[in-house]
Amino acid sequence: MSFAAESHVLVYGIAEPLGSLYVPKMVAYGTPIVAGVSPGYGGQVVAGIPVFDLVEQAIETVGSIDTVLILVPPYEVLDAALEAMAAEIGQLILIAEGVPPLDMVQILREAEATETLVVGPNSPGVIVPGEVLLGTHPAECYLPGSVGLISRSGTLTYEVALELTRAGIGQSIAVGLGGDRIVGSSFQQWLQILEEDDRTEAIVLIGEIGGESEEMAARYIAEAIDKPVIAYLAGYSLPKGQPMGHVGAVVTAKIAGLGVDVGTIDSKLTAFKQAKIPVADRPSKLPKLVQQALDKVRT
Amino acid sequence: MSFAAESHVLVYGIAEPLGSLYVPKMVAYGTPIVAGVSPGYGGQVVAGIPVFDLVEQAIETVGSIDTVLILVPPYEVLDAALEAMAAEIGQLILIAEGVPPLDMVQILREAEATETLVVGPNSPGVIVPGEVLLGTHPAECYLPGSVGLISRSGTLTYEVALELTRAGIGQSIAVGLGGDRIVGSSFQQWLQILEEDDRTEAIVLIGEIGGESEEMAARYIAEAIDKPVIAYLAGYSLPKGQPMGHVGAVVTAKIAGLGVDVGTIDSKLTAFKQAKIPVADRPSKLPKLVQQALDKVRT
Amino acid sequence: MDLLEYQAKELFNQVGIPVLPSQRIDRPTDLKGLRIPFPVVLKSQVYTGARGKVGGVRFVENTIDAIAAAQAIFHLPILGKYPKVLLAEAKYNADREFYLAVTLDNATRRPVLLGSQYGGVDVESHLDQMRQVVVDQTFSPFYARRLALMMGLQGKLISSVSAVIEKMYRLLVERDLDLVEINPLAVNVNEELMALDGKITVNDAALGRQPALTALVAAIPNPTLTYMPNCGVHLVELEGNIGVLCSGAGLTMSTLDLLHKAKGRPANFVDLGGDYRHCCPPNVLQERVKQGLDLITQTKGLKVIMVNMLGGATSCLQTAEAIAAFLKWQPANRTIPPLVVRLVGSEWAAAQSLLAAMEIPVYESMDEAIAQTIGLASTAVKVQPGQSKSSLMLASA
Amino acid sequence: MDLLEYQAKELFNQVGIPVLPSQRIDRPTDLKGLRIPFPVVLKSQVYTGARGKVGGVRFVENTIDAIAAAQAIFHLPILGKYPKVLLAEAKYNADREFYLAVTLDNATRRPVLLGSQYGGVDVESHLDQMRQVVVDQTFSPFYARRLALMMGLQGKLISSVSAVIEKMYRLLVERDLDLVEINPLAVNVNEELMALDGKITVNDAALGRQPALTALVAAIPNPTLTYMPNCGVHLVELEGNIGVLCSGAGLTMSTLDLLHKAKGRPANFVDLGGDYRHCCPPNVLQERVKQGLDLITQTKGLKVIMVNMLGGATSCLQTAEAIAAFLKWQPANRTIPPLVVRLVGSEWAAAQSLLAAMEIPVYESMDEAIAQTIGLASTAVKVQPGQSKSSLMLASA
Repeated sequence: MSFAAESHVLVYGIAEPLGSLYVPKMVAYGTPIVAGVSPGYGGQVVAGIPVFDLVEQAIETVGSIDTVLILVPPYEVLDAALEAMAAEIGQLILIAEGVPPLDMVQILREAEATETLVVGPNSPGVIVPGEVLLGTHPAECYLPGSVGLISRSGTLTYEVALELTRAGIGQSIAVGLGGDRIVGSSFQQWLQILEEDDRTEAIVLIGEIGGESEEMAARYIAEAIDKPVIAYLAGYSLPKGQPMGHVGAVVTAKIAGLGVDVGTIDSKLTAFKQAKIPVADRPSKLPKLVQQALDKVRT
Repeated sequence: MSFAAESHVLVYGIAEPLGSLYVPKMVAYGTPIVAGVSPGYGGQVVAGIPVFDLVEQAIETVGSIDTVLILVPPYEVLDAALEAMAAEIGQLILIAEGVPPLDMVQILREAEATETLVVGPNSPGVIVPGEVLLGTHPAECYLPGSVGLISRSGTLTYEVALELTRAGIGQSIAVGLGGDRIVGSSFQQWLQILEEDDRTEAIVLIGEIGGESEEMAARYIAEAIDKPVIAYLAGYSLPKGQPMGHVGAVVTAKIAGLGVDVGTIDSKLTAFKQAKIPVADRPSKLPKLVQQALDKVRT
Repeated sequence: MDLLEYQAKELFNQVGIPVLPSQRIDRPTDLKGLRIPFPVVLKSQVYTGARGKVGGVRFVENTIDAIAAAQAIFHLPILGKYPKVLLAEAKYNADREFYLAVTLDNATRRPVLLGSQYGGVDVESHLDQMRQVVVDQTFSPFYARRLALMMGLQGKLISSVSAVIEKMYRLLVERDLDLVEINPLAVNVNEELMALDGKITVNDAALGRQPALTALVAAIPNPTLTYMPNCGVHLVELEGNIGVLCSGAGLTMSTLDLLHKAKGRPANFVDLGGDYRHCCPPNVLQERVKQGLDLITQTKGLKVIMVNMLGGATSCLQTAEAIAAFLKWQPANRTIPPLVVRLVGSEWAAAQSLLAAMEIPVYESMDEAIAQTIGLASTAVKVQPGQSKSSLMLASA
Repeated sequence: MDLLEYQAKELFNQVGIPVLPSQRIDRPTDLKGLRIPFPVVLKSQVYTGARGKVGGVRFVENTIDAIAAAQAIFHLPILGKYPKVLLAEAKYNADREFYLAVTLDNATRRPVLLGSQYGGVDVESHLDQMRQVVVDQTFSPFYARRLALMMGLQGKLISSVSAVIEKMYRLLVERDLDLVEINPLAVNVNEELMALDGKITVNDAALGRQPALTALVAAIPNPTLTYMPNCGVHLVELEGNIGVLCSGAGLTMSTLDLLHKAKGRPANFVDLGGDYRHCCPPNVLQERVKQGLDLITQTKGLKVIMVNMLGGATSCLQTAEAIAAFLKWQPANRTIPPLVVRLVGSEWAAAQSLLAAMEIPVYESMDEAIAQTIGLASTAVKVQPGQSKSSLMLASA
């Protein structure tokens, strides 16, 4: 994992609408974007960034790339991701909502074979406050500091960061894993990354109903994470089975009408309780819980 | 490479017509066949060999397997080969003629990723005279000895072995790489195997028109093979472009009518001449050339 | 999005999964032209299960009985829904019933094959008999045979059942499906197979590249569509008196939670989506805000509307302008309930001034906005009984 | 096996590769019902190239000229072959002509994409401009863009040309093809693309699982089929006086070589195949020996027939019995040339006794059998001039 200011970033789909909207913001934030790729736009310049037709062509000109941020429309994400992995790039961030899950299966088979870190899709990407913006996080919500945020959501991550920032609690890094059923990296992977990250002193895990990733994360935290973790869970008031865009385990639970109690708020709260992870019942409660954890760590 | 008598062989398709025909011959020859697989025939016994429904089920019962000999019909070879590789078996021999080349591309992508040795398809398999028969080689043509045979053909391999055997020159191993455009292992791979094989003192390479595998082999021999190599080439009298079942480079040469001189007898003879490899002009000339090479090695 | 049984069986038939001769019945008189010999089974085509227990499946022996039964089924609500069509199907003598499914596994992030020898109504009581094979690499039929063996099958059933699984898998991949389920897969005394009931869930996000599926499902409105491929604005109706307009699923859930926690009752909500929808980039957000408010205000009995917008490339002022424009264009006789607006981002002060002039309070804090909303909603308004809970949609501009 | 141009274009059209409006012409009068506006191009549909240079392609402006031109083309042999059909096609104003192909690469054992900006008749004189991309892993469109860039394309041509390459690749994989070639791919002044000529080579071994292709090619006999999916026995005609029946391609080639070396001239040959054909297991070899001899003896002017059989699960005696049976069942008035038989395997002595009784010599040594064959053939027999060299086939029993 290296999203540091000295890493080299390529934006795939720089000439797409989302590219022209977010690339200037990322550049202004100081993100080290060294190249863009948009087939057919080779030779152009977007927000001061040279554009190439192919990833390998960009590498020939600008040198090695650490991270590719993929901003293309959802049905083009598979091809862009495979192209980036064929060029031996080790970190991919997929932003688009609506990537078909079977495309993700293909991406992840290749990512596992090549040990590539994939963030997203349906994700706001990664922000290292004060240094690097790789995605859609609104800069004004963040403050440099020592709390890592890992989330399945976009806007809710901004909301949580904003509460911490207003309380004067800065963040070391924030990542949106993506709201889809099949996403590239898991809570566990990012818990491990933040556990090893020197700047991070405490971790906020932002979960939601559906799926079983919070349950698996809670077990992993109990086993492998020494830094304090505080959780917030959204969606407990939703009528059962209400699809929310973040479709989670809705399909799995529907199979044969299996009434398995996975993905409900109760199953998640129980898992966090067993792992002794404090859970905030609203975003505005997080600053206090995080501050308590930080105080404990620092003494 | 381990086709020794103590290795463990599984025959995939043991209950197919080719299986029931050749398995008794292989067993009689002493081939260490420990299991067979034919889906739906699990629990039966063919020629004294227990039959299973799945490779992994066979391994559970009889222990590890070194080689899978695949005798299923051509359109079923891909699945059987992928199943064997998923069970982490390192050597596959594909016998069937008529495996679609795009199926072979899939098999070979997986074989390269898993470092699996694939022999065939459209191949008589492998024989270690006096020890192990893995395929269709007629036992009566072979005699144990120190000459390795590598061939693109089936019947022509038998013919060459027969000439050597009649002259009292035994063979260490004989392999038919297969007559198709896309085959698993190349002359180079087998030249290297025989170069490292202690029993082999000289190598006979049996080539034919079409493709460029003989040319590549000749270059490889000049670079990397110390043991003496004698060649025989078939097909020089064929009218140009005459397809022969062994379709070789016919398609490639047809592209855009490119008149590239690859795959012709002249291009192959030139390559062997440059690599200083003696070429017999008929099978019955081989014993003399081989004996000369053996005499030279042994002095 | 779920397909109806008859649609699923059309797809089964296309890929060679055995299904019985059947005929779609749009009205009872269609049974006069029935091309299947009696006895026949009539099945209500609804998106919910358990129709058999409430009378949604009937066996009939002749045309007169069939028409009567069809009339009854057309008028029989199943979990509140009336069928738009029935399926008339031949009868089959099942000796055993298996369960088969292919879907995606969230944990391994791979397709997964599921199977049990205990299918039909027994599947839930024999969950311990359910077997699973994860398709970790490129699919090949041996994965299906592996499942067949794990299910305990023997002899020729290994090949015939795994051939059905293989077809289900190829259907899943070719049509971008979330689920292909056959329950029961009937086995007769000769060990021949027949898919007696089937369920297919389409992946909504992939519908845009599956024109044949889009055409198939266009006929019958389907409430289970969760993702709008064309980025239409989607209203979800609940039962309360607070309208909610939010940006992004996470923030929407959190807003509903906080309202609920404060004893508020949301009447409905519109999630305008996050920042990374290609079909609706941030520059059309203003239009979407108007569409969302228009949908929300069609629900009767609203006491208040809470707007909670965060992130995105749109400034607070732009969002405020969209709200102002929505209110300005209302017909004079239409009463819009009071709005509570929470905004975060640039040009906040200007947004506040604009909306203050229309007596709409603007907050930066979510908690404060919630509190104000709850205050306005506290005089309870009775919700119209029998109000439909179905979804309304507007295509995006 | 090659497809004719019009068949290739049907497949192009199915996958969305742009082709001109066209119409198949089975007889000149079909042009009266032409549905394409003039001017029109008429093209001879033959399996060989270079038809343009010899008058196989003509531009016509009206129906009268078109019928006359069609009559001329139908009567114009191209490399000895007359067309069975013509293709009438609209005209296109090409600004540039590219070359594109997708095939399999023997060396890397992967599909390979080929392309050049110098297409049409220029391709051979600009071979140094041919670019190549090996598809080493699962195909994805970026491989096609890689080729487009290597070809030196820029701007929107990168996407449009790579979209055509992608469709060619998918066609190759879905239909089990050996080659998909477009030459030329015309580019007009607006940078729009059009496949003006196309070539498709079907993989013969895979035909058995491509029923749609089998149906497509069934209409017009095709001499380029190299592999018999149904294991029919296949005769190849040459020009000489020795008939050759062998087992396996390698041994057949070697036998022909040795005859040639000894100044013998094979008239034809039948390769009965190796030991690993599933469609014709060794136990039907006897039947195939009879079929092979029957085909071989239909050629006129034969002086001798050499049978060379080695390997297989059939004993020498079984082969000898098949030969004896073939001879016994000949009509009394039919003269069969003398046979020379070379056999290796079990029951050799019994085979020799059986055939000796019919005055057929049996050898174990290939060289001896060759020498004897050459001896019998040495009195030259003139081959019938103008004798067709096309292949005869017999379906297997």
